[in-house]
Amino acid sequence: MEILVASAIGILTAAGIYLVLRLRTFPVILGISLLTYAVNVFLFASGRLAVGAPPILRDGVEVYADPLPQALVLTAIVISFGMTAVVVMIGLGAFLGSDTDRVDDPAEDAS
Amino acid sequence: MSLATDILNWVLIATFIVVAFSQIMAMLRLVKGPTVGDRILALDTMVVNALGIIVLLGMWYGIGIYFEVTLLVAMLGFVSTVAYAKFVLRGDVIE
Amino acid sequence: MKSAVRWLMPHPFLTLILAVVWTLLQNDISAGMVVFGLILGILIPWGTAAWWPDQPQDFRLGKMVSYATIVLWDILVANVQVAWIVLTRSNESLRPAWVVIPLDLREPEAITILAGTITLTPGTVSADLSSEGHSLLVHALDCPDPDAVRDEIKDRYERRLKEIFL
Amino acid sequence: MSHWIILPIVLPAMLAPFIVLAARYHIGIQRVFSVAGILAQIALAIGLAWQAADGTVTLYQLGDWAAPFGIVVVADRLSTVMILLTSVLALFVLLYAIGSRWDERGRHFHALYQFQIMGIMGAFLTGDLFNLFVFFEVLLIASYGLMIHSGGNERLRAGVQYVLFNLIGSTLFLFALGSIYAETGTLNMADLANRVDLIGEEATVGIRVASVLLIMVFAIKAALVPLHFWLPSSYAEAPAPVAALFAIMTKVGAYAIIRVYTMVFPPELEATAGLHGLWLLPAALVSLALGAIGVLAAKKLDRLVAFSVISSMGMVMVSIAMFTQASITAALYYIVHSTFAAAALFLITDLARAGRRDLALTPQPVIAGATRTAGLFFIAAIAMTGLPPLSGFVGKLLILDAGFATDMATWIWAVILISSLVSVVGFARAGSVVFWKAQSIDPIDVEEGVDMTPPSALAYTAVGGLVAMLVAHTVLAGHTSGYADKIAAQLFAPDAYMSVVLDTPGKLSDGSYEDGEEY
Amino acid sequence: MSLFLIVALPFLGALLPGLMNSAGRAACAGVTFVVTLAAFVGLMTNLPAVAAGEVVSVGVDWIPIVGLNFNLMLDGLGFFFATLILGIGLLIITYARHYLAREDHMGEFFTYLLLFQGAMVGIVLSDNILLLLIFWELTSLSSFLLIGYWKHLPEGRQGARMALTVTGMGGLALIGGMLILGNIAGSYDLSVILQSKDVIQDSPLYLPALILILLGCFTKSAQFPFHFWLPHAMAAPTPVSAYLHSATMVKAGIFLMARLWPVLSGTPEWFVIVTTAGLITMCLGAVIALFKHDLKALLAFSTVSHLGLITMLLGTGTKFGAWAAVFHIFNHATFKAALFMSAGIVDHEAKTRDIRLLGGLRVLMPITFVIATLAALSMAGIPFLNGFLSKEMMLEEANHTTLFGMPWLVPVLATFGSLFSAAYCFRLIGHTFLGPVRESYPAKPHDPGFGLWGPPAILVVLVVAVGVAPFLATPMVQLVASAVVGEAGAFDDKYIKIWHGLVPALYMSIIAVVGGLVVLAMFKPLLRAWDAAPRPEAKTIFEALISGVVALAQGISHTLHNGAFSRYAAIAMITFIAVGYHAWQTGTVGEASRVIQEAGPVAIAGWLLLVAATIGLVLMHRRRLLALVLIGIVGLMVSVGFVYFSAPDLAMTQFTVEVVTIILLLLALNFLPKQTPVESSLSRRLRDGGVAILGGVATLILSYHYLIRDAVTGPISEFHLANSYKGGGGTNVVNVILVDFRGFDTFGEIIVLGIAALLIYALTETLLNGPVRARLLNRRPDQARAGDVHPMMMVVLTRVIMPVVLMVGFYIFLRGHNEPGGGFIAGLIVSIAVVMQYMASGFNWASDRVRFPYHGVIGAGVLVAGLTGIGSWFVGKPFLTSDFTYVRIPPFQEFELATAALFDVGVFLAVVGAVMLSLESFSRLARRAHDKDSDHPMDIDPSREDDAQAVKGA
Amino acid sequence: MMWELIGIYVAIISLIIGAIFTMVGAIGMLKLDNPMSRLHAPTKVGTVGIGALLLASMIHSWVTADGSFNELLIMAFLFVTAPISANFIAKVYLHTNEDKTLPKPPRDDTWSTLNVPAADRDLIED
Ligand code: NA
Ligand code: NA
Repeated sequence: MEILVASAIGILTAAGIYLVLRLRTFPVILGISLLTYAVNVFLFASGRLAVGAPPILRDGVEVYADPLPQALVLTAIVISFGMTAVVVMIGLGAFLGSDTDRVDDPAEDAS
Repeated sequence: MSLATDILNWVLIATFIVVAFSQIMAMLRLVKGPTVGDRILALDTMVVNALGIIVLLGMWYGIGIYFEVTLLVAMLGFVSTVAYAKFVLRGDVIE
Repeated sequence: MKSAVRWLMPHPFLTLILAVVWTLLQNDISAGMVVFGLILGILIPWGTAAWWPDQPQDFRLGKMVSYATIVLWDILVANVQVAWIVLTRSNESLRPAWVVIPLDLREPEAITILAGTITLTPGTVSADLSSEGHSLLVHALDCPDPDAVRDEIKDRYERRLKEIFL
Repeated sequence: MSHWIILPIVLPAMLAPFIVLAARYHIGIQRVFSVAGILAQIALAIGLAWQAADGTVTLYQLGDWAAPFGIVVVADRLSTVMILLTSVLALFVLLYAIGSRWDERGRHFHALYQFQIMGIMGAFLTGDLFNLFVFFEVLLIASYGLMIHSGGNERLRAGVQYVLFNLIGSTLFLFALGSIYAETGTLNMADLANRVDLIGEEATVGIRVASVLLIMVFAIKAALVPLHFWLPSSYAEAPAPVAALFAIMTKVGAYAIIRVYTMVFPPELEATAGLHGLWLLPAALVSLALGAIGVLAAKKLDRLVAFSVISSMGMVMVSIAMFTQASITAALYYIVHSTFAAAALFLITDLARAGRRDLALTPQPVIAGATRTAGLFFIAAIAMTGLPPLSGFVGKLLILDAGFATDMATWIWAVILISSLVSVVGFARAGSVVFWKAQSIDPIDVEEGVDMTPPSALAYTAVGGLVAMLVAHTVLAGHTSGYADKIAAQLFAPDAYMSVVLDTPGKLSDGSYEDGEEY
Repeated sequence: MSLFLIVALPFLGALLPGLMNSAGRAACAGVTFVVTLAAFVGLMTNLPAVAAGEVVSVGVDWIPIVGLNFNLMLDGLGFFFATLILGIGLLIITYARHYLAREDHMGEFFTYLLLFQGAMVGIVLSDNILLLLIFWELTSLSSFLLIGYWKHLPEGRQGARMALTVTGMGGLALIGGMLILGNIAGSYDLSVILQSKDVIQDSPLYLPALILILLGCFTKSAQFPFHFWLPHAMAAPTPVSAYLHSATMVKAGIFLMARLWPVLSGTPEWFVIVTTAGLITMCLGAVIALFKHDLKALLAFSTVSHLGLITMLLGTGTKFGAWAAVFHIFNHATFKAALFMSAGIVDHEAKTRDIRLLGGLRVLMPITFVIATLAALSMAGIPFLNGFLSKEMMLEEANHTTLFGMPWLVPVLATFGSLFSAAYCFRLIGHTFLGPVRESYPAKPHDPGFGLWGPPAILVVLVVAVGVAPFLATPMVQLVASAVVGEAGAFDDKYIKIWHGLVPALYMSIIAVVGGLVVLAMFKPLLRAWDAAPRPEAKTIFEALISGVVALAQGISHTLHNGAFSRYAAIAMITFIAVGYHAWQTGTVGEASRVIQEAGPVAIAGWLLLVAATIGLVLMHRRRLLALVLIGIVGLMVSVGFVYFSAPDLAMTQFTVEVVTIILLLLALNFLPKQTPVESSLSRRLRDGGVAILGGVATLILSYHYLIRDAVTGPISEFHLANSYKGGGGTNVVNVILVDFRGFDTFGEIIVLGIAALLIYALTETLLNGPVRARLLNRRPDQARAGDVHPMMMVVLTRVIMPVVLMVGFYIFLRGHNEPGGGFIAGLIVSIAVVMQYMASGFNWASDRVRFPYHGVIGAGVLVAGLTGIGSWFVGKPFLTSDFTYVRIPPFQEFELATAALFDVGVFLAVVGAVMLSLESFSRLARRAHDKDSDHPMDIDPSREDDAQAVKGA
Repeated sequence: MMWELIGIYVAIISLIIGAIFTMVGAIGMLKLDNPMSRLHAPTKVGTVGIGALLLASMIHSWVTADGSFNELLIMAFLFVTAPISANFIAKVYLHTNEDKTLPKPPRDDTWSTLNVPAADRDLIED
């Protein structure tokens, strides 16, 4: 099981990095989203894996999944949602102003 | 009773496998397309199947608390299907 | 008095549905929960009334129940049929076809229920309305005779719906 | 229960939504509340700094939960000085934003400003690593809003890169936090410091990787080469007051490194031995050099200033990377200096924009008041490049002196001194073109659409205030550097801090709650 | 007068002329003069003490931790220099008052001049070498301002920059040298350092310190090879040249060599470096000076030459050398300042300084002629003028000096230098003042008023007085030289006299003077040879060097910072991986401590789907809609994974966030291109792929590493599990952590969301009020849009479903503390319910019926959460302390009332407000692009016809 | 005991039905060659398939624990939304494909999806 999760993190990360290195805003944002998934799962996994043991207290149940990483990931998901919305909006604003959604700045050399 | 429970467990596992297999087939359709409609359809199906998997997990672990998740998946899957479709139809999802 | 009730409960049927939903959600039929569900059932429609501006359509609840029973039965049968088609028939032997259903119904709610029914039942999917809403476009999975399908739909469902929605 | 410590965070957090709610359409009211809020911040910061001055470490347990189970904020010498620095900077920058009417050129400037302050304050005060992440995000997202304030194509394009780069940084932060929690099972810094001691030498990779991931997160903030690429365009394109406020943001990274790598992963910790020696100091030296090269190479005044920020952060990082008490002292002194110097330069750059088509380093007509601007630029440039008599020089002396005893002394000295020279040449070239050569241009050649209104008195006052801070930091250098030394002393004896954080009882630990049902 | 005040007066006084510019030229000059005079008089009050051999010192701690203290001392050397600085300063101020033109900004000039003066006085009075450094650099800065005073002149700006660059470089070297010196001696106080000769000279760091300090001195005093900046600084107004380049700034380097002479000199290193540099400078400067046609340039190179002479004398390391050096410093200051001022007068009157255009001025400007001639002859080393005396001493010293084992080398070169020195002096007199009067001067010259010729005249009086009566200077030289060598009264004061007998120095002097005349006689052919000879032009070299450095800097900086985010990101990723790898590879890997769990078929299928969707996304990312569908699948599978691994709250959050994100992305994609073009080369993609795979492998290994091991000790969440119910009143531990244990994180989190929404709103406003607006209005869809915008079936369904979804949201909210759910998820659900309505009936129709402004909802949310936290203050508890109780109101069951729930209400409101404000903002962009909006919730509604007919019928 | 046993067997049967129908939906979606035909399979069969699984879950919960009606709610939700989803996907099909076999509506001009706004008519690709 562990290797499945670890490799999923690895594959999400690799895909995320590849897309982040693209030249247009849209795929880069998708790449960031994939990286976000990867890191959320990674952070989640820092509490180790537990199947069928949600941290909802029940009488007579002793074993629970680690709730803390779950809370942290929840916070991280929310924050990255806000960030994604913002970067989409700024990217859109840049596109509407200049008619290109390239990430790289062509005018830099001139400045 | 224990026989019945055993059978139930076996059937549960078999159902898991079937639903998982259905997911993979839906995924194939999603990748294959060829029309946008097919892809949205495949996504819709996968959401519903995922819901099935969660229901099965709830049965397997005997924990009722996955209900909220299931309910949410049912609601939101619909919304996202409509959103994708509206995008293809109109470009603007909210207009 | 009636207008006060209308003001309080713009959509009584919705209130009922919400109360039922609340009970199903709570998984518990205690007095407190039902009362709470009713309170929500009144508050929520009241809060969302602006988005349902039309006066609600009167309908016959009894006929609605019998309609629902028929549809449920049709769904069960239809699904077995469709399953059979999917599993046994080859693509070549299928005869998909478009069926046009001229509508006598006028009310959006009624038309929606009809369209939904068609989608949930045997080998048919409602695909579109005509541009003024006078016809319904239906796709049939295996349909040697579109006219027959049309007549059956009109007879089996639309007629009943017309009786439900006066 | 004293709630003063939490106020620097809660006050702007409440003020900002209040501004959004109540004063959304009235810029005047927004300004009044915003300035009042910052003044209150200064008062709070002075009080807290006073309280911490004798070495007292004050703890505040959010939700009454004892560390490490709940989140704590901690006020010691370092954190209180940082919030004082932030609030003083914030006041002058805010006055400038009002005086230059930048705040009117888009929506929600003041709310975002307050949120930005909140994020920075939180980052300085928190004692919990994940909470630090949250405050990083607060300050970042507010900075995104401020950075693109008033829009414009170049600004938005730079904004996209700025946000994307920081998103990568945030992702890395979470990887680091995940690693730390996986390895140690805690998030509280003091608790973490205890737990890393438990790690045996037979299994160190986990904590080593966690440690470097974390320092790289902070290095991004601190614009350490090669993680600095986000800085030049975003600082150059940001509205001037925003860029000026950002002067403190790079310091958040420096602060975090100082905090974490003196307490949690101190140089003498065996598990993480030899991790940073290889690259941290060289990277800092390269930052210093590359920043200076950028200053010399810049073709626009705002980019020049942005590169000087990289260079000054290089100085800070060189000093931090030595990790001795003397070097941290020097770093702290320099942090205060470079914050004011960079902020002043960004604002002066904006003053220089008046009457100009752009900030390209070409002679363009100058308008009334340009002599004043030129004078301010000269002073700020002296400060930034570390020429006497201003605090930049004092800071440089402190750093050079601290570097004397290290193995890398030759490198440190050579790079610092040569970079200074390169910066001086760069600033002299730029200043002489923008302020001197411009005088050979006939003002009749002014192009259409160029705003000829001279900056307002309030704008000059704000800049003057920042310059006055630099002067004060120089004249009182004996006191400020002496206090920096005390801060460093406290940092290098973290046991007191740790015991305050970890030994203070909270809810449930003092028996105030009855035993409930068992679960 | 206190030394503090002497140093402070010029600085404080500097404010005055700048502020009183409008009071007029005379007032500016007057106040400057008074300030300088005050300082001068103050200095003189210390004369008795200094003359008595005392060292006056004062001090105050400034920056003790680095040893930088404001310590001043006044001994003979300092007194001598301070007198020169202030005394000549007084003359220069008088001269400048008359020299500067009406349009020159007088106040600014005198401000800079006083700053400079203060800095110079500071240098010579500093008892702390770090303090000295500060004043040292201040002279560079203030001279930068003075040289660039005429900002409109390109030569002024270039000269200023060159001076700043060269002296700045030296200053930085000096910083290094001084710090080393201080560290060797254990103190930065001169009084300590001057006692530490042996420690310093035995230190292995002596040589680096020496080289760095000499770099500082040589650049400042224009010694070869740093001599080239000085002539270009002549672009400054002449009073500046006269002040800086005769008496003051260029002497700072000399001063410092003299100041540190006791501890640095006497070693072979010192001797070789300093003497050689001095000799070369002396000869080179003299030769170049001869061929300069600009009077000021000639004087500038003569200054270079004489500074070389003094340097050479200090380099010999003998007491006699030091003595001669001191004497020549004084003499040079007097005649050179007089010469500069004379040159200024010529320039001022004749409007040219080109010697070739001059000649015959003897008749037109007799006073100036006398002054200049006396000063020039003194410089040439003619007896009965002070220059002769010190030059004799120099030649004498040269005779005793053996460099590189060649005893003849120094005397020959010294004579050579003197010869050319005499030559250019004669040329100056001959070609400027003698000869026939011309008709062609740019302006008709005549002697100026006393204001201009008075100051040089006073100096020439000194020149002659000392030249005729050398004993007048003896006490001064005695005093100063003692201070330099650090021993009182060690000199044979009889040496300062005109006639020493027929010593070799006399012959050398005669050779020099006669040779000078011969050279001048051969000037024309020599000039032709000079002009024909290829020689490096220092300015060209310097400028080429600087522009080369700038080009290199631009090459580096612009190549690195080329604006390519993709490369920035790649560099960052590679850095993360490399540094992480280094950390890993230098550490030790412990044993795995956890049992690896079996993976069932469902897990494997889920993994397959996730991987397939991810890889599919990478392969097909160019088709953007498809990419969005695929990322939806990735999100779905991650959510299912969270369910599988016991995290229902996470699954719900992930799933709802996913839907909202996709709607946002779809809203944005509406405007963006629907395809991503192929732009990067195959090799580039391979490179990116390589980086990606490295990163993937790194995270795989790292996460697997942690997954199969336990933390070093039990995680803190054990406490949360144990106390969630007892202390937080909830059984959903995740929720209790979010709203209670770590409620502060959540507080920050909702603020992030709120800011995101405000930002999006603000940017939308900005876009809609800017040039983008017209673009949006004229925008055309990139494909035909389908009819039926608001389909009937959707509208009808929404009417029923939306209330149900709202109720579900309410339910999820209420249960959140004990079961999966909570304010955040509920907020998202409610938002999605409203979005459904938006999608069904359109933005306008739906939002017209929304009762709350979303801004307000966000603000209220944050305020509610914050006020809940603040509420605990009133019971004396910290921010966000929760409390809960169980109540029972019939007919309801017992339920829990927790303050955490109120906090959760804040979370809920903030989330609803933020999500809705963001969506609304996105939609507004599109709304502007559209033509009209419907009054009806649905487009097609046959029942409307009935109504219409009914209306018609009625 | 008896009821529990019956309950378990009913749950088993429901599971089997659910599995079969889920499978059929997936097969149909893969196998059928016409996009409109493919729409039939999952929207209906899939719904019933998952419906059966939900039923099994509900019965199971009554047998093994306190029992719940929650599943009914989810089932209702799926049944109500499935036709709308199908309708939208059909509209997507009509909009993105030109179907020659499509009949004209008898009383109105065209089908609502094909009723492209006048401004966009020139964008229709042939
Ligand atoms: Na939360
Ligand atoms: Na559906």
